[in-house]
Amino acid sequence: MSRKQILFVFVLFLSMVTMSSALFAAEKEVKIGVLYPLSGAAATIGRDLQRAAELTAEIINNKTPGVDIPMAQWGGIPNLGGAKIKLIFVDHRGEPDRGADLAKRLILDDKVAGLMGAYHSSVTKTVSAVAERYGVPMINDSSTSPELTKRGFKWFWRTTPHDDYFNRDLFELLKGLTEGKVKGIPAVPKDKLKNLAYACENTEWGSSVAKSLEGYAKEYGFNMVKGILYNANSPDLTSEAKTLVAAKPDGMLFASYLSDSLLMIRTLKGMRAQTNFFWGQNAGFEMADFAKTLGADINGVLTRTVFIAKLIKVKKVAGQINALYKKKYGDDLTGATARSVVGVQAWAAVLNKAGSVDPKAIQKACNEINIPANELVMPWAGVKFDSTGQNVLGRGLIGQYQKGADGKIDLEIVYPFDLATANFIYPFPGWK
Amino acid sequence: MEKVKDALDFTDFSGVERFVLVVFSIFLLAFPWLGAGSFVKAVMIQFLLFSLFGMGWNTIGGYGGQVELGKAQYVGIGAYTVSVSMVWWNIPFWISMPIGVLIALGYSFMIGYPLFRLKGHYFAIATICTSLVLQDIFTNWKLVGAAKGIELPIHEHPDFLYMQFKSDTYYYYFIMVLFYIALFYMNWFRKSKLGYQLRMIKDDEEAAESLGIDIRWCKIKAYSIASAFVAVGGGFMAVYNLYIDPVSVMDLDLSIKIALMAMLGGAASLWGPIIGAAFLVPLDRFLGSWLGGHKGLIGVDFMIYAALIMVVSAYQPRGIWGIVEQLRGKGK
Amino acid sequence: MAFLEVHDIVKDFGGLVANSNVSFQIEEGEIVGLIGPNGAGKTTLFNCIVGYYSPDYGKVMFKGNDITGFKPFQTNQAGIGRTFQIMKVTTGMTVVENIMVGAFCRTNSRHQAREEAHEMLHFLGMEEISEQYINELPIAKQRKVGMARALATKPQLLMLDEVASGLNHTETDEMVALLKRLNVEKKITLFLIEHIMEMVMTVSQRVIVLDGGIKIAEGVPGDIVKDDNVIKAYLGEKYAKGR
Amino acid sequence: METLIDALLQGILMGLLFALVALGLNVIFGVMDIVNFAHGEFLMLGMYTAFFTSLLMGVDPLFALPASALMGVLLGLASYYWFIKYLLRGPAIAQLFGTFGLMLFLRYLAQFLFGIDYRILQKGILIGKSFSVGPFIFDATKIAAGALSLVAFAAVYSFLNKTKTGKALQATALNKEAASYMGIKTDKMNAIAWAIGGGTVGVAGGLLINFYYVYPTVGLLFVMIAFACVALGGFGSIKGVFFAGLLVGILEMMFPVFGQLVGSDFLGPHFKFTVVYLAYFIIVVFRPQGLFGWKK
Repeated sequence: MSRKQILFVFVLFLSMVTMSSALFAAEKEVKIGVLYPLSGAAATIGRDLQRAAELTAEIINNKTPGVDIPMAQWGGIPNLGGAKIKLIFVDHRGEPDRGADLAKRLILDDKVAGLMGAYHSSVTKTVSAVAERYGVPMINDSSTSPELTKRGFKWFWRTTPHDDYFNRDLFELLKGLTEGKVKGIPAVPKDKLKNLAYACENTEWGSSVAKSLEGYAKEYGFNMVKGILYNANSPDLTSEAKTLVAAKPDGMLFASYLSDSLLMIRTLKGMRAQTNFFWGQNAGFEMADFAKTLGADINGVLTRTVFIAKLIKVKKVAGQINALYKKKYGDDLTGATARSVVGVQAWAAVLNKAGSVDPKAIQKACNEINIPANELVMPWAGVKFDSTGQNVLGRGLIGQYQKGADGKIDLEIVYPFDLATANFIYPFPGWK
Repeated sequence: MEKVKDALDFTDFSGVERFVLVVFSIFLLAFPWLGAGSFVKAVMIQFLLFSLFGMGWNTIGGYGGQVELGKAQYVGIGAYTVSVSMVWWNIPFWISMPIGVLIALGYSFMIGYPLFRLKGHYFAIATICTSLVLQDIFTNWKLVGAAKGIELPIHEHPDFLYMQFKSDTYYYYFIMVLFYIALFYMNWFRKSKLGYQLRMIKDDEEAAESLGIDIRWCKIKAYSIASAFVAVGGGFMAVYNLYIDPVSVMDLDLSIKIALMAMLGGAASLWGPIIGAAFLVPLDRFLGSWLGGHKGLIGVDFMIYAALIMVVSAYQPRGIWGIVEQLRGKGK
Repeated sequence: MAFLEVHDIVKDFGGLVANSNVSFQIEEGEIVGLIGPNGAGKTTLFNCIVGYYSPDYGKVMFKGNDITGFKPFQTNQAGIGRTFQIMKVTTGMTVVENIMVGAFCRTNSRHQAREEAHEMLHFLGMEEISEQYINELPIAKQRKVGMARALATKPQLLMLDEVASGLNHTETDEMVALLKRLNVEKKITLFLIEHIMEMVMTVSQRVIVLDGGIKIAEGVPGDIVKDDNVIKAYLGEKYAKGR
Repeated sequence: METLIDALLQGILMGLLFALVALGLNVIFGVMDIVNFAHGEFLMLGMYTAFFTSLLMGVDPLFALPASALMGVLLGLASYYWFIKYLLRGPAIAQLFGTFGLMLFLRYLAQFLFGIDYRILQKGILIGKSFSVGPFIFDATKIAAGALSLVAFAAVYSFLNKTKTGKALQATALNKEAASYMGIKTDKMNAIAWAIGGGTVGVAGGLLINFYYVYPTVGLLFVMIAFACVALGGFGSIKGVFFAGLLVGILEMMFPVFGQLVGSDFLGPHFKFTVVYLAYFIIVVFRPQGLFGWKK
């Protein structure tokens, strides 16, 4: 080859490189770092969360017919020149220090515009501390420890209601029960459900739920006759269940992860435990595997949640996104996964409002954002953060597992009363 | 003075080893300026931290030959002392960290005295049990945050007294200094009376006793030294992560990781724990970071990690350093 | 007051009486042999004195101090050294390091310990093996390392457990010469358990005979060989075989 | 009083199962002086075997027991011949970490193969059944598990004491060298120990699946308790591990009841295993060879 030819080839090559990079540049991206527990004890939940977040990003990035929210027709973030949301998933395995290291990677190496995650409140604590230190916004979609928004952070916002909301919901429901507000049954005299007992797993989440339950019980005039904290990794929960049953409460309240919730219900069933109602604080109780595994046994069991598949009856967009999710992965959305959907939605809305990936602009947008209720899959009044970063428009649901006519177990909404989809089953009908 | 000289004296190592040490030291010093990403920097900090842990474990586990699987409780003591005293009384790190070490020392004497009545597997399992008991207590102890753990307040501006910096570089240099103190200490330790006596105990307890060595006391001393080391690391973890809970600083996993790294690198050798940490920490973090996000590959990183442990322990029980020595035709 | 006094030692292993009311004395500077057939309780007696076992009854006095129930490291610190019949063959430490551990009993300085270890190796004529590992050495050398290690703790009384077993004739002779040198040059009192009669008889000034846990004879080697009880219990059997 | 007796009975049932899980660990230990960290993973694979056998072949989980026992035996043999054998050259600590590596490997292999879902059997003769005797209610599955655990113990005990191979195994456990002089092949004995160890824990897994769910890290829950049982009873003692298992079961069940009786929230169920570990520590400090140990 002559020198000219070499030069020619070289120039050709160079121009191709510039052209292609220009082409790629047209496909603009906004990177959001997402920290979920993709392996380890909570891997099942992490996997579902990841699926939901990915699906939502797809809906926003590509014009999706059949989903009636403006976002689904964006095809990228309009105010960022149609930039696509790119979620970078990392696996923190439920370890706070690993989460912190990964957050640094996302912020400094991957140069993400912001963070989302991390499900475990403990990991969210370290991750948000890193975000705070580097001045990078973090929108937390799925951690419910009330303390997270009580730390005066400037770069931390949370879309989901926290545990205090949920625990109060329970007592509102009980109050409603005594006042005859619950769909399908007459008022229940208060002394029939005055005495309550709880069993909460003894990590950060369970123990703060326990504390909050005790507080609300006092406030609403109920009597907490027994409270136990237990180790979720215990191979046997017989003595815990016995302690509960021995207290003869009118209602049993739980904060359990999946494995221990299954074991607890099975053990209680084995003892033929009698009480008027069972209530689970989300997590284990509202996971798809809970109903799949326990089947008809849980007819009548209550769980707090933020999303129930039955919502599609009352909320169109929820039905549409749920259908997409179910088509792809075979399950309905749950409280956990729907929160992940809202997390991505919130990010999209915030980025669009900010019109820039500058942290300051995002911070401003977060503080001013107000996503209307009809754009969310959740039955919330919207997303609007207060000065602590907590979404004040969120609210929880209480669902009840009910055996349908087809013999299948489904979650029905029983609280809030205006959204109720079925008659309340009370008292607990007994074990099958 | 003689001790300091001994600590800085590496002349009994081969020229190659000393050369590598110098190159490695230059690398460590220059590392933050090499333009590595922050995740790599975080991994380096983890590496130095686990080297520190491993060197501590090496006193009792390596030189003393005792299968010690409960070091996490001392990480926890160090971390909790620093956190609690910072949150409650606003005590600076430089005061609370030594207090933590003292508490760890006291506690280790208390536990070590009955513990070293035991031998072999009874001992190994007892170390696990004591650590689990302490973890359970902290998990339920409301005063120290129980399972919720403790969050350290974030200071607006960098604060040397409380070891709060914005950039990881400061933490990096701090843990590096600790690492070198530990390295020099270990270099002295292996040549000290206690070091020799421990090696004798490991080789032949009966003979050691006949040579005027109070075996139990020696073991307790080594155990306490190891505990002090990891308590320092625990204190660092608290200010570095700004959040601790019983799982992150007291879990059995952590105990095993500490022992595993030292053992895999080569127990009873000065370089062993460092080599072990240099292999396992990056392997753990990078594999986890690369593979963790990929569906369908969940668990593969652990399988690789596990396979490496299996191969080394079956092929060369003296660890990676043993393999190196074998290749150099030294030892057998 | 004798150098080492053993009074009425009784040691019972769950009904199996290993030592029964054994008493004897050793004077400073002596070389005393302890013999007896297999299972006579020699090693048990050794272990009772050194502290691996604590005797069920009886008393051990060393230089006028009661050392009964002392731990082995305490008896060593008091001035009693011992060797083992079987050296654990380990690769952890070199010969010189092994001896240094012994020297550390009396010093805290590494340099002094190393110096003393080298002196000891020099005294035993083993300088050339100082950097080797014990498993690389022949058994005679291993024994010597064991002795060197015990000697490095500077004992006044050295108790040797079957120091000549497994050695060939030349090696045994060398060992005998070495023991005598130790006794004369280092002024160390020696107390040895031995199986090989010939060796004990040549080296010991006095011999104690155990059988079935009971002391059956004590005296100078010349008398012991003629003692009826001893011949019956131990020699008799052996001589009978020989003839 | 009634609650105490109830707790005692439940404790015995649970204890029998703990003992069965620990049995295999102890047989292996007795013969080879190795603590097998991967024991819990054997249990997990035994559970998966029973689960899939029952699900795919449509048989009752109780009849899937032979499959999980077989799985355990094969697993034990494979581990021994392909891996543990090579560990024996090294010191105890290398062996410990070797089995730890095996544990991680099997655990994440299971995660890779079976996924991370929790699986529990829905159908079975005994599943979900319970019956009452006087004021006490028993889970049918737990009664069956307890009974079969007794059978397994009896089988292993008589195997060790009545058969020639069993006696050879004991001889090896007592003194490897002496046994090999007598013409007992250590290698073969080791393999048999691993086969028994794997087999019994496979059975335990098959029993457990009747009332417990299986997921890749399930082994960890049980193996720590098994460790405590083995060490408490005395390494290498079959009788020891049996009683230690019962003790742990009873302690775990009685402690919260006791706390309730004295009206203390502090002595609640959250400390039930803490008490087991503490009991181990205290007992072993006063009796360093465990309750029934004969090994130094």
